[in-house]
Amino acid sequence: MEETQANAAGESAEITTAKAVWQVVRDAFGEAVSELDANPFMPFFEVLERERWRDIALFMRDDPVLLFNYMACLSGVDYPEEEKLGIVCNLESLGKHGHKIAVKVKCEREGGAIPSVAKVWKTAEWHEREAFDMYGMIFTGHPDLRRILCPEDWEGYPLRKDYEVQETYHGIKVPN
Amino acid sequence: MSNRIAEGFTMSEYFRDIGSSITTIMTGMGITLRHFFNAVKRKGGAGIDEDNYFKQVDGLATLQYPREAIPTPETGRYRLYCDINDCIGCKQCERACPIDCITIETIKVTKDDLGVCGKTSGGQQKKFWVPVFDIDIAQCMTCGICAAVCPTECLYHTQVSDFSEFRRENMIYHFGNLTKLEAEAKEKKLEEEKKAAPKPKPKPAPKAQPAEGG
Amino acid sequence: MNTGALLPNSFPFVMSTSLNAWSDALSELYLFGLPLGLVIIAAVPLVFIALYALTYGVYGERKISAFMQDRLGPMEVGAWGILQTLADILKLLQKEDIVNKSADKFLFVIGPGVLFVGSFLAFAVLPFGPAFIGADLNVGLFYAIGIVALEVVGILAAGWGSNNKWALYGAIRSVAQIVSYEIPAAIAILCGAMMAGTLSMQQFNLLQEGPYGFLHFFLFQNPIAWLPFIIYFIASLAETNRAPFDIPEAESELVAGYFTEYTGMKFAVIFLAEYGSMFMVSAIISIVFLGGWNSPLPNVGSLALNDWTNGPVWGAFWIIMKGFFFIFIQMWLRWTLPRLRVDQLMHLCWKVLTPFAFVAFVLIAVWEIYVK
Amino acid sequence: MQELGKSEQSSLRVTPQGKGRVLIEKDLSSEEMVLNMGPQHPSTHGVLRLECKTDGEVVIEAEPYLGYLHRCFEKYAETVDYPGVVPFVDRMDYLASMNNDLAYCIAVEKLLDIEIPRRVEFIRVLVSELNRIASHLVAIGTYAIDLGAFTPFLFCFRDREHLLGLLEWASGARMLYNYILIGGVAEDLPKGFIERTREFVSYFRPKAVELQKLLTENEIFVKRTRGVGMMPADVAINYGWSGPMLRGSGVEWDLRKIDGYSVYPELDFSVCVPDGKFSDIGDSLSRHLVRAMEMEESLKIIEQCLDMMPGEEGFNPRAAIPKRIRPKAGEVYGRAENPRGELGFYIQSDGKSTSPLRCKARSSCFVNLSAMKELSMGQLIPDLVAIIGSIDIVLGEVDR
Repeated sequence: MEETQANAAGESAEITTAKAVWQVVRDAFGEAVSELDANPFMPFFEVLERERWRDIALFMRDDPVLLFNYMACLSGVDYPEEEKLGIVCNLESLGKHGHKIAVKVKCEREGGAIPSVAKVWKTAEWHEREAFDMYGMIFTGHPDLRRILCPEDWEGYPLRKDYEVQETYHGIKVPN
Repeated sequence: MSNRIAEGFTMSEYFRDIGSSITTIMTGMGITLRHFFNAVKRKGGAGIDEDNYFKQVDGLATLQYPREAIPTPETGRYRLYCDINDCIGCKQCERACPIDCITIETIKVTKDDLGVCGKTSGGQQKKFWVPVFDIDIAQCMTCGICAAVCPTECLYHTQVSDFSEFRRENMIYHFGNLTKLEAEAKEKKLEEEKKAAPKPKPKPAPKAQPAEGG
Repeated sequence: MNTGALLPNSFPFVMSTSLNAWSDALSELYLFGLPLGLVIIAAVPLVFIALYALTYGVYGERKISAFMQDRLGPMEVGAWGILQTLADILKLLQKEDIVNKSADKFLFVIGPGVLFVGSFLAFAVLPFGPAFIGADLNVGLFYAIGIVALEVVGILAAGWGSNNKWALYGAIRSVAQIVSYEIPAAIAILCGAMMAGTLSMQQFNLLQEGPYGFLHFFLFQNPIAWLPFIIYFIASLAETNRAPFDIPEAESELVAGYFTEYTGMKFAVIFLAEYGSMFMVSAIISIVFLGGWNSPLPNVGSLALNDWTNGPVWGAFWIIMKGFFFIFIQMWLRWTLPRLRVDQLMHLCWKVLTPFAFVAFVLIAVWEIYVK
Repeated sequence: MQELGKSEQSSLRVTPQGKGRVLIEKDLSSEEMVLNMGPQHPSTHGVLRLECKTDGEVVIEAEPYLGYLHRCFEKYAETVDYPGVVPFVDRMDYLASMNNDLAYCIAVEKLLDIEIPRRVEFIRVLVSELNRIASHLVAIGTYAIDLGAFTPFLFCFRDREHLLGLLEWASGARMLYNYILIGGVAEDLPKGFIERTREFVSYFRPKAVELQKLLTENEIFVKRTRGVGMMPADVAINYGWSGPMLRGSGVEWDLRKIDGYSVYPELDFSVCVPDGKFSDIGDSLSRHLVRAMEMEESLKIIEQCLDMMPGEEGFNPRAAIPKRIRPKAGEVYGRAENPRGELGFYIQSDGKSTSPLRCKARSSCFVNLSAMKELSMGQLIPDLVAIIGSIDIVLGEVDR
């Protein structure tokens, strides 16, 4: 715990680049994105107008200053107290910039939809399928939105906090 | 690939292909033949922790398992074993186990029995009987977390790596230090002691194990 | 069968002449009006083949592969696992004989049979010695390479009859491969036939007889003979579906190829046929290019090695040893090389082996006509 | 059924021949066949299923189906405490458990903000590089077996045996180590480990050369892999490829250099990228070459670790392990270079519980495999096998 200061020097660079990145996005999209949460672990901002998420993604990928060509990770997240589901995307610019930032997009818990970025980063296709599989949010515009890890006819979305496992699956008792 | 052949396919390339095929195939065959003739030698059975491990001959590497086996190093972490004489019934291992393969039930030792119950090898007075200390070794994934949390180091992994059984029930190892009858007797004794001295008793009843386990 | 190897070197010649007389007498043995003697003589090689294919072929393959890979191989049944194959056969005999519900039952059943017959019919013309030959046809060589083509029918029947996609792939690949490789193989064999001027298998051996042993073999009689020799060897690998041409049964691609659906004894029969044809092509190559049952040892001065090591029993010994040698090379190749791809296989056949076979054919013809 | 009728109709050509006669010709045009490759197939490295549409030997499209080995890692991680997750992390990419542990521990330690003793760092790097070699040996060996060469596979496994022995000696287990813990390692290295590792390095160098001669330089192997499964660098990045896959496409990107975690910045090693002379950049052979070269780099790293490792006087491997791991509320994405690429953990902590609120594993194989559909288009079946092999998937990590 005492070593926070020692790490802070290294991490502040990350935060400053994240701030710069966020500023570029903010300038382009204004209030569509939230303030930057400049925490030392994973600086992120949230896309408030989620219909514009795909435009933001495309902008972030193609803007010569940003060039976020690499999506490291896309994780589905459940926010039961906010009654929301969301995704967290860890983006990185591979190559000359090398900066990183995380983006969050949230949608309603029941029947919520998030624009798909599978066309922007192809890697997002399977990540989004996985998020759909585990949380059940719809990714609009996804080329092939099916379950990926669970069987096609599985009931419920396993990683939601209120998930209850089904009793039987095709007559087989599901172990709890 | 086939296109590549079709496109830039010159006569010299054709013969170079044949030439390199022959030479590389010959090299490969030389290697396998060397191994073939090396098959008169067999690697010994020295364990990794022995000094001559990498000085063993470079021959056939097979060990015929039931008769010969790779020696398990001293640090080997395989079958879980509990030295129940040292167990103080703290249930830390039960809580730490990520897959809940340890089941422990304890009975508090009555005052007059403290001597009978004895001390651990480290000299600590044991305060609980442990009538049930079951390890489902079939579930155990030998991660070693339980052994790490054990305060008296009575729970540890042994080097025995092959302990298969024909019946699944045999994979549940019972380490408890009381038989069922003895356990009932001890419980009764504890009840009597409690009745005899209904003084301040903040401690939870030892039998209420499930609630505590959560 | 290779008792000849155990005989002391000093009087094999005497032994073999007496053996010759003995086998002549045997061939005239009639019991109850039946030519039993002939049957016995004809059966000896077949018994050997069955024995070889059942035990030594499979066992040898497993041991050789094991030693090349720093393993021990089978060790449990008998000393050094020598009876492992027997145990396997017993196991296969006990296995349930499963026929797919949707399989074409007729084709499925006859497939292994045709395969087996195809690969073993050729043994009829293989001379195992001056006295041991099933049928000395005047077109023996032609018959041998022709009858092997029957295997294709068996493979296709097996692959199609299984009603399994992998088996179908295997069968089609196999047919394409075998039919293609017949061409360089046949041309290469023709080179040998040109050198001999005959198609009779026994004549091949007689022509390569001589006091200088291996120097009389066609491989050393002609400066270009190594080319058809190598071409035939490579093509024979492909014809018997051995690595690196084992694409019809490529286990990492097609599971097991055309015999994916076979179990029990049918599977064993396919296996047997494979090892049978392995020996068959090895025997053909040693007859055509390496003197068949002739001893390779030359007479050196007063040491009449060649004379001592020739004769009916020695003949069987030599041809079997030569066969084993090529089988060893086949196994050696198999356990060294990766597998070719289908198009590369065809590339090798049509663009490399066939042109070279033609070149060899012309050169040998020129040599035979103008030089020799 | 309808489709069948339609295609049959279209393949019939009817030409009037006069006098009321017609000539009916049937085209040789064939239908597509759906070929189910896996989940029980020798070359799918586990339980991957590929549904291939084939036209003869040509695969028109291959659609991967996953989940046969799904073990609910992420759900499970939410129910056990932070150190308890480590054994489960082991079981994700079971061929490189040390590297998995390292990635997870890096993520949690980032959240906890603790300093790790220097010797622990060196031990971690040492064992994870040993494990990287072991993992690459499996990758190369199974790739050989996919292409029909059996012997290199067994040579690889013979050498891997020594590595497993070393790691067993250090950690106690042969495959699923649970050795790298949050804040430390389970045990100090046993006495003699450093010398034995040195001996291993000198033992392994000639073996790697032999393997290279037997397999990598073999013309048939080169012919089978060169130009097969081409992946241009920009598409590879877009697909999120990482590790040897991305480097095989010519992108010099290695988390050990980029992130510089642990003591990697102090070590001298190079990022292996094929030079394009022996292989076409981006093909299966390049990916294989990267793995082969990385083994050599790992040996270098191991040697340096052995040289630079601080002494063991008064060293307690568990000194920095917090008594009770309960990170502050927050989220973190920690990652490390796995033998198969970037293994990342997105961990969310609510600050109250001792188990993570969300623990997502960004598995490298999962991401690398997602390009399978594109890679497989128009390839021959044998090439498909070569491509799957070059991706080097571990289904335990794909399905988690």
